[in-house]
Amino acid sequence: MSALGIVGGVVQPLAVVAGSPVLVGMMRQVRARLEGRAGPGIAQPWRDLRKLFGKEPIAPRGTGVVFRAAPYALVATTLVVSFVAPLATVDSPLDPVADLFAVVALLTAGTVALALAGLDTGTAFGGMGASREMTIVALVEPTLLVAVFALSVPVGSTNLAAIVSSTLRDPARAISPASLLAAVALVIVIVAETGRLPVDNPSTHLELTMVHEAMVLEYAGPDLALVELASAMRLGVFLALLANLFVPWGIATTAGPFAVLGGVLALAVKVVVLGLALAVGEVFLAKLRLFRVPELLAGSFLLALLAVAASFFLA
Amino acid sequence: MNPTGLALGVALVLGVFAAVLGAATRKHLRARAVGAVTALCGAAGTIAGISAMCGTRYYAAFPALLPLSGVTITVDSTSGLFLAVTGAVAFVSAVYGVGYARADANGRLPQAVFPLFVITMMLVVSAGNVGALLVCWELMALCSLVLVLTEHHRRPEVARAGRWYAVMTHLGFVAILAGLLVFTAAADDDTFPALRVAAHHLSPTTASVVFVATLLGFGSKAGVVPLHVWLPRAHPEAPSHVSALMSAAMVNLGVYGIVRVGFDLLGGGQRWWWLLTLALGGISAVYGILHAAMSTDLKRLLGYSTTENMGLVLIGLGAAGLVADDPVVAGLALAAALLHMVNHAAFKTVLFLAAGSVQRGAGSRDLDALGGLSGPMPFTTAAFGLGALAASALPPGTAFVSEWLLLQALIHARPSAGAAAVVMMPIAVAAVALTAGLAVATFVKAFGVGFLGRPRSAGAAAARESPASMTAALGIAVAVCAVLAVLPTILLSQLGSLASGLLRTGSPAAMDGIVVRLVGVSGALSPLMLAVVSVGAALGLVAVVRLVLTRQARRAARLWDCGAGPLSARMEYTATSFAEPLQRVFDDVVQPETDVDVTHARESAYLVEAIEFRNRVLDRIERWLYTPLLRAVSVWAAAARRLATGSVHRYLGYGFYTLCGLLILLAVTR
Amino acid sequence: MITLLMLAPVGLPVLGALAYLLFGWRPATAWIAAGAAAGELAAAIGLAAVVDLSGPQIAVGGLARVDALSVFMLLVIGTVGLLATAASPSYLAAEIRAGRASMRTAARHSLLVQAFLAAMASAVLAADLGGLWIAIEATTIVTAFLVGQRRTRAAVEAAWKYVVICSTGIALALLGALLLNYAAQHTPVRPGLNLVGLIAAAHTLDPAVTKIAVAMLVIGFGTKAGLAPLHAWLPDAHSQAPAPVSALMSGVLLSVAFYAILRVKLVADAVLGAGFARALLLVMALASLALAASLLIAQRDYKRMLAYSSIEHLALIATGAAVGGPLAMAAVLLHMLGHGLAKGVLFLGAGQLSQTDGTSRIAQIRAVAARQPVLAGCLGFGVLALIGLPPFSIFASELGIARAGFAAGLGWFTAIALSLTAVAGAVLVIHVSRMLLGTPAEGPGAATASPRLPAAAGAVLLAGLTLSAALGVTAGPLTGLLHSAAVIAVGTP
Amino acid sequence: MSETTYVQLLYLACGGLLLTSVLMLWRRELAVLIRVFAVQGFALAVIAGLAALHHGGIELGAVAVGILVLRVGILPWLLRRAVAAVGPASRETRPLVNVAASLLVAAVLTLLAYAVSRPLVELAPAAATSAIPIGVAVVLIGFFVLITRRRAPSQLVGFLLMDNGITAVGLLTTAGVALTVELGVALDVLLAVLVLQILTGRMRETFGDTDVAELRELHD
Repeated sequence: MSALGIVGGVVQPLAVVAGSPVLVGMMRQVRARLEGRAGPGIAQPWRDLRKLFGKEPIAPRGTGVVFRAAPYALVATTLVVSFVAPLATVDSPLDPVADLFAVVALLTAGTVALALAGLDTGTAFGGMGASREMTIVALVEPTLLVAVFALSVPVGSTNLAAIVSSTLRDPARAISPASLLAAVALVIVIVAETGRLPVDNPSTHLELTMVHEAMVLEYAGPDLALVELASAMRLGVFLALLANLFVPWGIATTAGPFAVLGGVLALAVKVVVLGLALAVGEVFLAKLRLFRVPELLAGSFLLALLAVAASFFLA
Repeated sequence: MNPTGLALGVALVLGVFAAVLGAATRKHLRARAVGAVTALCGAAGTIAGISAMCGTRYYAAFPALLPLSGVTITVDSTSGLFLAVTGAVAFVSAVYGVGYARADANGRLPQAVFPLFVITMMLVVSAGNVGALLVCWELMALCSLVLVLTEHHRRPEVARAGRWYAVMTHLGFVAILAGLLVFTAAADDDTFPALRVAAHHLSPTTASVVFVATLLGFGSKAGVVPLHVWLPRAHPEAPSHVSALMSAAMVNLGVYGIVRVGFDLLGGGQRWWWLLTLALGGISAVYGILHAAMSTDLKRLLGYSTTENMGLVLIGLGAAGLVADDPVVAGLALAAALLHMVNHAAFKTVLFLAAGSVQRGAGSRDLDALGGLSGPMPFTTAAFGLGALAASALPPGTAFVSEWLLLQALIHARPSAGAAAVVMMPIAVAAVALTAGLAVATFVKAFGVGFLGRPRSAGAAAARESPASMTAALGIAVAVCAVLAVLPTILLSQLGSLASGLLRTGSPAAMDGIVVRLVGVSGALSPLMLAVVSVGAALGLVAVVRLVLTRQARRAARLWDCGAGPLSARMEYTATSFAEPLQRVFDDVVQPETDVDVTHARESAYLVEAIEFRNRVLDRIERWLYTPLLRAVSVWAAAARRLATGSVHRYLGYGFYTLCGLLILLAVTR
Repeated sequence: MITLLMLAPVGLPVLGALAYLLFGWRPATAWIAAGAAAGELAAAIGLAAVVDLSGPQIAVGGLARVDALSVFMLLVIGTVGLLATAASPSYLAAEIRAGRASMRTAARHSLLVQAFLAAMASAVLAADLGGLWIAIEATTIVTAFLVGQRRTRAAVEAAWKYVVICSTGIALALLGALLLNYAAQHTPVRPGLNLVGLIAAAHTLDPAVTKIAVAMLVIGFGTKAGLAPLHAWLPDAHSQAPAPVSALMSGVLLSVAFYAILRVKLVADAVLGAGFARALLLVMALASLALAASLLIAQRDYKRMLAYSSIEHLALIATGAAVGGPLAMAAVLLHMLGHGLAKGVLFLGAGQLSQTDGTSRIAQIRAVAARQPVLAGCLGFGVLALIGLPPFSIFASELGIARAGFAAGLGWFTAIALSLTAVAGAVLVIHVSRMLLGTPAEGPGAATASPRLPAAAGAVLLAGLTLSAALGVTAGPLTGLLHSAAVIAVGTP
Repeated sequence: MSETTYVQLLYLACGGLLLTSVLMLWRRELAVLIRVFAVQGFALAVIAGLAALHHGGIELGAVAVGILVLRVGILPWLLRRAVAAVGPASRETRPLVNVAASLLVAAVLTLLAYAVSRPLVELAPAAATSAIPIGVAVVLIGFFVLITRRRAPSQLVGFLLMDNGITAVGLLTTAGVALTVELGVALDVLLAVLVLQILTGRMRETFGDTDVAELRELHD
């Protein structure tokens, strides 16, 4: 456990918690502007959260422990990821946890908690959302694992820090065929996993289409705040991971204050760029029919598989 | 007699004693007596296994037993692992059986056979010669068959399942028999040491025949596709504590057989064997979990999940054999496979026992009729939930560690392992990944639909928690699962040295401390830290939210449900509807049968009176492979009946023509 | 003393037959049959001890000879004979109650069964091939009336086919024996048909003539042993005969006929080398196996099913004999005993079942386990014993045959035989499970409780199964006899 | 008796054996068949008698007498009883193979018998042994009759024809099958025929007519 790791372990969760709602706000603002609306400003998510946290917690009748624990599990898993993954600093405070497989599985665990919560409500919407979400997860998780695998084979390790440092040392690796294929696959699954267009529309509540929102319909007050915070954090973490796996430059490699500050700034820049690109893209995309989504995901699975094959054959 | 032998002997004596108790005691005492003594038997078996794993081998020969063959008992560290797992599962199932069997399986025959089933499984792994292995294998099959048939007079499916099981296991046995006897024919006698010696001068063809035959035979016991068809029928129809034993302990013996013959006796061998193993494993894993995801019968779902997990184990075994040149990675793959087998035993015990409690408490195992059990059956719900977590390869679950290890092994397979390996590894990874994803969906369905939400039937609404012996057994199994999940290191070093012993490499892929740190390749994971950090983060979060952000108490309120009227259970998603999107995705693979019957109103064809929708997911392999086979057999049988038309002239004619033919032959060849 | 011991296995049943001739069948005499069979068994055990101590014995002016092989066969006859005769009283009583038989029929039945036992015992005790032939032909004549005992159309038809086919087959064997005798005439020693003498003079026998003779003998005795091509009488006769007779025919008679083949094979191997008899037996065995397995699949009658299973088992025995060698021969002999016990139990149980249910159609019998648990248990475990599941002894013997087969380089043949056996076993299990398992039909007819299994019959079935299981666990005192008999059956190369 | 006379007579008897066999294939009337069968029995007895005279054995003489009694006397008598009970429908209706084909097959079988019996003749070339093929041919023809004749009595005749052939082979191959064996064989044959005759009666009771080809109730 190095000094850099400890610094990262403190700075990263703070940055993610503080920055993710802003990221979401910024993406909404960009969309609003591009669609010709004024937009609520980039701090609006934070204002929403504050309001929700101030409300009375509700326990809907007929729901149980699972329903109540799910938001905490969701936030906690994301927090752990932001704690261990090399987002702003290249070292991790808990190196044995900062494994790519572990990170992917942790994020999936959060989704599972939410799906179970949806089922626990016993409503038609909850079940519907959970069913759709699990269908997507069942295809996203394999793609993530295979893509991770493709990135790990050349490095010979699934440790995130090792992959990032390896790319830093050998920049050519970032544009290897395996890497590129994996990047495309990852982008698609991240879009799916974070519930963005064209897989899911976070700003709609139409029962024909909604996935994520259907699961969380029964949440209110602080619980809802946690769910909203968590989905923002997941977006942030995923984008940060994506950025650092392929474009790690700027990440802090020493524990000096400037290096760390630079790391955080670089992270912010990379995530904002990616987020804006996503937002701009969303403006021009329509939501896919639900049953077309698997085709998209199958495509990304295939890309990831090709990436693995490439990493083996071209090694 | 050393500690291993002593413990094994005690286990056998206890098992026989329990069988006698089962046959002789009165009805109201029977379950308790058999359960208690069998549990002790299982505990003794576990002790024997642990002792053997720690290096105390045991050997004994009984030439007078089994005419014409003799029986040799050898307990080495490989046997020890399987012995320990079997004993532990038996212990838990027996404790559970005290409460469970009293109601559902308290006949003399099932109660007497249950302990015998346990000891025959122990004997299979302790056999030291081919004769003993075969006899114990068949005894085990016989015992399990009798147990599967326990409830044959209640449901017709039981007899059907029993038939499938009997036929498949019999054919599988013949494959094993043929394979091992071909092997024995090349050796001085049929003991394992003699076979190991013989393996060196076996011709490649003979060795391949031996391996493939035994792979098929043992694979069918492990439920490997396409020989799995009996498993999702037989495992669910057995009483649940027997299902647990079958699914958590008996299937392992298929793995045992492959390990014993492939690695130990044949000493590795040709690459394509392991390629075949890996391919079978991959297909089994994906096919099994896909069908599990579509199943609505809880126990059938678990049965298919067994096929899936055995597939994962086989992937590990295949990878180990494939990269045998690289001792570190091969050892890692083998250790991963064995760890996954142990883990599977642990969580499948939990899941089957919990399913048994559900069946007993709610009167059904159909997920579409369950739900809302977390209130009336809190212990069972918690146990199943933890079991489902363990099964779905999510941290901090049990299977996560072993699948992580398996993926590590696949990642570190060097391209130097050959073109086949290079092609197979990505496919294997894809299979493992797909399996992991589908497993998540499957167990969310099983737990979320089966236990959460509201009850979907009167039985589920009136569910009651199981008696103490059953919940205690569940508790023990869950505890074992938890220990395996966070502290796999206590087992892994043993498995590592076991694997290196089997591969004869001498460089164990050892693990250290609380962190699983791979030796020889880069890779580390600490399930314990992961669990602690996650739980810590969650608790910290709760503290922050409840103490800092909102300090008000929770208020109970009506479910909003978008403002809809009062909820009824019919509005809930069922297991079928939950799996429907996935079913659509894998439409081409599973080919569900759906038919819709629309009844129109008499007055007008535009008014619909009723719509009936049926959706069945049939086993495709069964339809493709077994149905034509069965049809061919019946055609053959119908044709053969023409041989026995009843005409005495024809019958005599057979003799006349044969005689003439033979005489001509003799005249010509003289 | 030895003469007495050797006469006892033949003499006691003859005395029993006389008793039935004089006193008829009634409750007081019902158990004479079992007594005679028990005496026969005891004599066999005595002879086993004698043979073990002082080697082969000759008596009755050289007509009778006993060695380990014949003693073992005597044990088989005695054991299964005891089972069958012990189950007879209750069976006959039930037949009489049901009006299918009279006291006279019962008396004639018992008399003929005794004669049957005597004929089989004399077959294995015969010192020469001629005597062996006569004894085996005598079994046909005696059992013809037993098969046709019921005088129904089916029974008469079965008896006719039985006699015609078996007599034809056995006539071929006679031709073979005469030719062998002809060959023996033209050797310096002129051993006639004496079994030991023939082997001793083997090197001087003309191979070409011996070949023809052996072919005839094997096909001929193969007919009685239920081997293809002249096997077709077997399902008819075994399904129509009264249960105890079916048990005896299937369990012992086939083995006794095969014993004759074993003796012929000894001569053949000594004259022609192992190849000829092996090829002949293998072809016959595989043909029989394929036939039995195919016909078992669509079988509709459970007695015929058991009969085809007998063909299958004899084919397996023939495979073992073709393989040769001490292990295979010991396995063959053990298989004869194990098959006799299992098939005896099954035929007796099937007889019980057809008495209570009034049909031998598989499709018409359901849920026996729920109605008659003990009978169902015996039948179920009997079938499991038959298909070679441990702890029953057929497992050990099949394992032995298979092991010897692979070791002898006959891997492919053994593998085919094993696969066919497996198919037959699977089919048997399916058929029987349909009869035994399931829910008893609800309805007016279901209310009448099935009659209980008579205690004696139940005890016999259980005893047979227990013995079979015990033999499968350990051969115990039989080990020595089994091995010396196997050594004799292997012959001196 | 000179050697030539012996050989001539022997061959004549054997020729009679074969001729009667062929006749049995040719003729359909059961009554005629039985008469031919008796003639064949006589030929057989002649062979035995010749052997007795030639080798000078008393045992063989006894055998010849026994054959005469059994095959010319008792067996035809039994057969006649069986046929008489059948009633007027005693004429053999269409055999399964027509007569012309049957005769052709008989020729082929005789050739086969010659081919097969070569080693038997070569073992001890003599007048008697060179006639062995005829015995074998009679066995084969008998077997053929057995599989092509529908009626129970004619099947019986086929069986007896086979048996005559076997006895002929026995007489020709050897001078000294033990008398006990010979006796036992004769007794067994007699009993077999008795059994078959009784069964014929029972079949008539249960089935009415005795067309063996109609016995097809027991099948799979």
